[in-house]
Amino acid sequence: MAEKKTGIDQALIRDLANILNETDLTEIEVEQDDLRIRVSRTITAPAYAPMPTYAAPAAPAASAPAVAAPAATEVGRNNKNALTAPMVGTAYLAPAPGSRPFIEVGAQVKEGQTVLIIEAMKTMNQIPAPRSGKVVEILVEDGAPVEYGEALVVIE
Amino acid sequence: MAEKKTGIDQALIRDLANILNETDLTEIEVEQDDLRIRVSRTITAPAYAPMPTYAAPAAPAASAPAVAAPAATEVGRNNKNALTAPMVGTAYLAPAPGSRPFIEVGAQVKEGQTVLIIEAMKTMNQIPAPRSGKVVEILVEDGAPVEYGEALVVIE
Amino acid sequence: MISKVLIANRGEIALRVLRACKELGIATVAVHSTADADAMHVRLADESVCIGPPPSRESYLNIHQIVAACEITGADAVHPGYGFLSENAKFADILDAHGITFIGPTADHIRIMGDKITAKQTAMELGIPVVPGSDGEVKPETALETARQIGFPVLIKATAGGGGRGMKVARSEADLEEAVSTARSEAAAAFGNDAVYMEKYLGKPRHIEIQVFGDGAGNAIHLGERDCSLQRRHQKVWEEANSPALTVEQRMQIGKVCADAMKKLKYRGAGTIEFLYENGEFYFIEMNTRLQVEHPVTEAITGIDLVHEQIRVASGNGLSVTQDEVVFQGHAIECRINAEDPRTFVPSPGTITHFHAPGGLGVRVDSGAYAGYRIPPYYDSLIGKLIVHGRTRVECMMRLRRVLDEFVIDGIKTTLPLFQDLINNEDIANGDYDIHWLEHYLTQPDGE
Amino acid sequence: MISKVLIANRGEIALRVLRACKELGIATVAVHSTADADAMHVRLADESVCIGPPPSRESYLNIHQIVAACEITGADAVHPGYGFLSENAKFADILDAHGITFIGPTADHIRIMGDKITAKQTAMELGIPVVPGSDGEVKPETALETARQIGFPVLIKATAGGGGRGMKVARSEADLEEAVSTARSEAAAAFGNDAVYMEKYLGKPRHIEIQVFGDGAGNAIHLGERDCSLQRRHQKVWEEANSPALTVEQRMQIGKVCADAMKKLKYRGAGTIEFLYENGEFYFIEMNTRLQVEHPVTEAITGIDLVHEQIRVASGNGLSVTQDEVVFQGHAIECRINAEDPRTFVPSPGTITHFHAPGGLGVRVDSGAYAGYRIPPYYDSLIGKLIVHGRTRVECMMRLRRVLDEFVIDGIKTTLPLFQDLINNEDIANGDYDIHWLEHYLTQPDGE
Repeated sequence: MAEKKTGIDQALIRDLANILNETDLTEIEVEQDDLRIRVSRTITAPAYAPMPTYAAPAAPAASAPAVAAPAATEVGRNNKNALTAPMVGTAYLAPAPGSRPFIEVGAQVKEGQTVLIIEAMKTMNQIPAPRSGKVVEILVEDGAPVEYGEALVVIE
Repeated sequence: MAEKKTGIDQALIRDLANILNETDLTEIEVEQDDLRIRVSRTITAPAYAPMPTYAAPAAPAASAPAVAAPAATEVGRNNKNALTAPMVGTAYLAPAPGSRPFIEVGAQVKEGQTVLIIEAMKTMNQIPAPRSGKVVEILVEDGAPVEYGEALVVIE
Repeated sequence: MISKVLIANRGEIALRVLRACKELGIATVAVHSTADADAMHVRLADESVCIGPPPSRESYLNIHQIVAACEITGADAVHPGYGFLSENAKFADILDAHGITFIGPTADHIRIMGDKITAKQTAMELGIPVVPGSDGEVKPETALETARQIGFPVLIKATAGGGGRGMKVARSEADLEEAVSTARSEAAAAFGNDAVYMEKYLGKPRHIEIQVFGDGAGNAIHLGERDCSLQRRHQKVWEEANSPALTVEQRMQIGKVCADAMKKLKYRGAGTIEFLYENGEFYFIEMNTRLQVEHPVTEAITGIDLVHEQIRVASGNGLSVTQDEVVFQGHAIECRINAEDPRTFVPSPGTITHFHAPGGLGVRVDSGAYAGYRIPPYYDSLIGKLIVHGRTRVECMMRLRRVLDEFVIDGIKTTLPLFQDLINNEDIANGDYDIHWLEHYLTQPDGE
Repeated sequence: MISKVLIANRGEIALRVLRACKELGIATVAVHSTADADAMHVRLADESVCIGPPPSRESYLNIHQIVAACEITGADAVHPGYGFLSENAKFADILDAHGITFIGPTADHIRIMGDKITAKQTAMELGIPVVPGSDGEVKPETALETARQIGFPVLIKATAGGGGRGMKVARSEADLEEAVSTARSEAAAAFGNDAVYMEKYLGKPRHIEIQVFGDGAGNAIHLGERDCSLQRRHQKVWEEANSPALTVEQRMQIGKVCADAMKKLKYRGAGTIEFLYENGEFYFIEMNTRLQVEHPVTEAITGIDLVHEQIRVASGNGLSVTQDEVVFQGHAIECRINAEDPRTFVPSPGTITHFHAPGGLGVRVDSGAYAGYRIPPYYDSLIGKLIVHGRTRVECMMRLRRVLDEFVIDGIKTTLPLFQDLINNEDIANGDYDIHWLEHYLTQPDGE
């Protein structure tokens, strides 16, 4: 089957395919002189992405909305500079109702400075800035519930 | 993919297609001189291969062996020149027990000539050769049960 | 005794029968068309035989091929499932002639119940209440007199008919002549036989059917009713037991009438006597001399495996329970999952990309579908049945609601969304529906 | 009344509780560690809250986080499932202090039954038969006298113990001294407490447990027994009801003893009183003040949804049935499907590539697994439970056999093959096994 007809090196293509499969890549392209070979592969389905093969129920109306504000979560989780909630609770941006907030967008903060409070089990937990920097984005609203690991504030 | 040039090497395309399938790739692109060939394939999840995503139960000891001799079926089904059984029944290679078989490997047969008999519901059904040619392989044994569509004899 | 059963069917019912055989330690032979080589029951059977190309006529309805498959596999019994050859008296005769046990009633009983007029006459003789109607065929010249005796409105039906063709309602004397002549010409066109008969027309009946079982020797029992009023185009979509409309007394009364009738008939095996029910009265429609699609509803409330029982009776071992031992517990609902658009019912064959069955207490799924299964376009669109059981109808409905949210079938359209709508409907919640309810519901705009 | 339940657990039991809540029309909050964000019950819950990183101590065992999750979601009740915080009296106290209903017994009852010595004393006071043993802690100097009273062989156990550590058998007087001193030093090392006690050692007992339910106001019932003798390393793998070893009289007698005890105790909710059973005698081991993994076996034979019942009792609505109304029907077996090598029991976490649950009559699957689910390596290996019901034990076993052949879980190793072996074993078929049977079986070569 693998005769070299036009001088295309079929064995090379097979070798590339093996490399592709073994290394779990999806594409290899090789160019040398005037020969160019590209092999690619679609990774079929399940496994790596979170739960890709399980479809949500047909009527997901009431289905598992995270308690947190969803837009912020999307953005914040992708930002590696986001400060994330170390606990579940209610976030407060100011020390008391009506008083000035701890931080504002654009402000400079120092490492260890309280940036917000999370209330849980009647206890106010001061959440410090993990590093000095500038507040780029505040991802939670005052009084919003937050879950563990939820992005709160981006400091850069 | 299908530029209409003269002298396109279709055999090469077929070879590449075979590589594609065997190696489980989805795309191969080859460029050499002013020849460029790209072959690709969409993996539509499962579907085409017989039941690939459904694994047999863990202990398939007694699980669905086809009644036919399996080896012959494998070979014969892939041979487009195989005469297949038009009905379910018991195949006989000779007109009566002990008598000479209708055909032998290597023999020439004429279109319409009886090559074997399938007995079903106490009736002997003569199965004729679909074309004239040479008997290349006999895929069933005398007295073996055959199912619909099962390859019986290869005539080329 | 039966040692190897050939399952002369496909789809979920073939799998259902296979499961029962395995549980009884009986070997199985799956027969299949070329289109069904990948079916789950084919994979799970001890042996399989391809019996023909996709068209049913050349495979699942091909008696010759099926008998030949018995011969080469040594199957000593055939379970016909429902549909296909299950009510084919000739098939039963041929199997008998070959010494193969037909898991079903005698060919005679199939014949009697297969003809509308002899069925009704037999029912009357057996003491089963029937719809008041003409004594056999009604001619145009005697139609008015008959209609006056029965009382308007009346229904004109083809004697050879089925599926609604050759069927006309006359609401008053003025409508009668035209209704009769139209029904006759439709009957002639559809069935090559213009004979029609007449019966009382029921306005808002429920479809209630009684499951019966006989041992062929004069013993017979009933297993209560199923309410199958939710239909569209005479296709059942939702079945439940007990019926929300019957009292315990009504159940036991009509049940006894049916069981007594089956004793007289010396009926063998599973059967279903179908009635229209209106204002406390039952009117015989027909008797199905086979297992029904909706039999799991009865299994859920009685705990009796009807296919085990069929095989037991066919083996000559009689019934496993007496009437006194039959206990009805709780409530069950079956939803037919079809590969169809849930509103238009246009079939949706194709490949199932994901399949995840719901689990937990009181849930049963009968389906040959799996992730990667390609639904062949040649056969009916029923790909599975969801049966839910609860201690009460309310518990059953609440359970069904949560189960429907868990069921995942992707890649094709299914009727699951229809059931998600129905489960939230007030009439359904109240059990307040008749055989026209669903058709009416489906013509309403989506938002209703 | 309870309107929103926070499910303080993961895996199949979280899904089990979620299903019950949905069926009761109660809103649900799933809490989960970061490792369980893709769990099925998280997807199906009305709301979900991530409560911490993968280690249980920082998430599922973190009371602070769970109470905070109640606060931000407004959950008015918590179902603890089994394991984790289900028998943590402090958790019950804290919830109580926050005005949140703990779906379980009182903190006091959790405490009493959580300590082996007070549990046994309480059992004795309540009239529950116990293993003859020392009256509390046994000291080295009095050990011989106590052992002579009880009669050899005797077992020396750590009072703070569990899981087999700090446990020694003395078969004769000659063994005693060493057994006591070894048990004491093991106990000190494992639990920081060297107190030991002594009881009669049973050679070939069965593990039989009685399911009880109380309303907290002095009413209580029993729901029969479960036989959980098939264990390896004190882990149950196969549970069934009824026990093949008990007569109806024995069942009703020990059941009444337990129900009466719970009445006296004014026990609230579901509980299980575990016994060793030998030669017709029951010996109290411990009481679990929570739902058990194997509760579906009881649900199958009684038709009662135990989680519905727990929520009902916690809502203050009392029990839904009286003892007279409890009917035991048929036989049920549960197989625990673990992601483990079926012989070595080495855990096999990973991604499930294909998952297909068996269907048909009498089959229940409780599992949060699905095709594409990645089993996190942080928690126990139980990925599902298969529960099969039949009219008789034989029918149940035959059904289990066919069901095991249908169950497909690919991509990881599971204990399914173990059950396929067991179902073909003669001792299992005869119900002839004790708590040592499985360990012994597993040490035999494969071929046996």
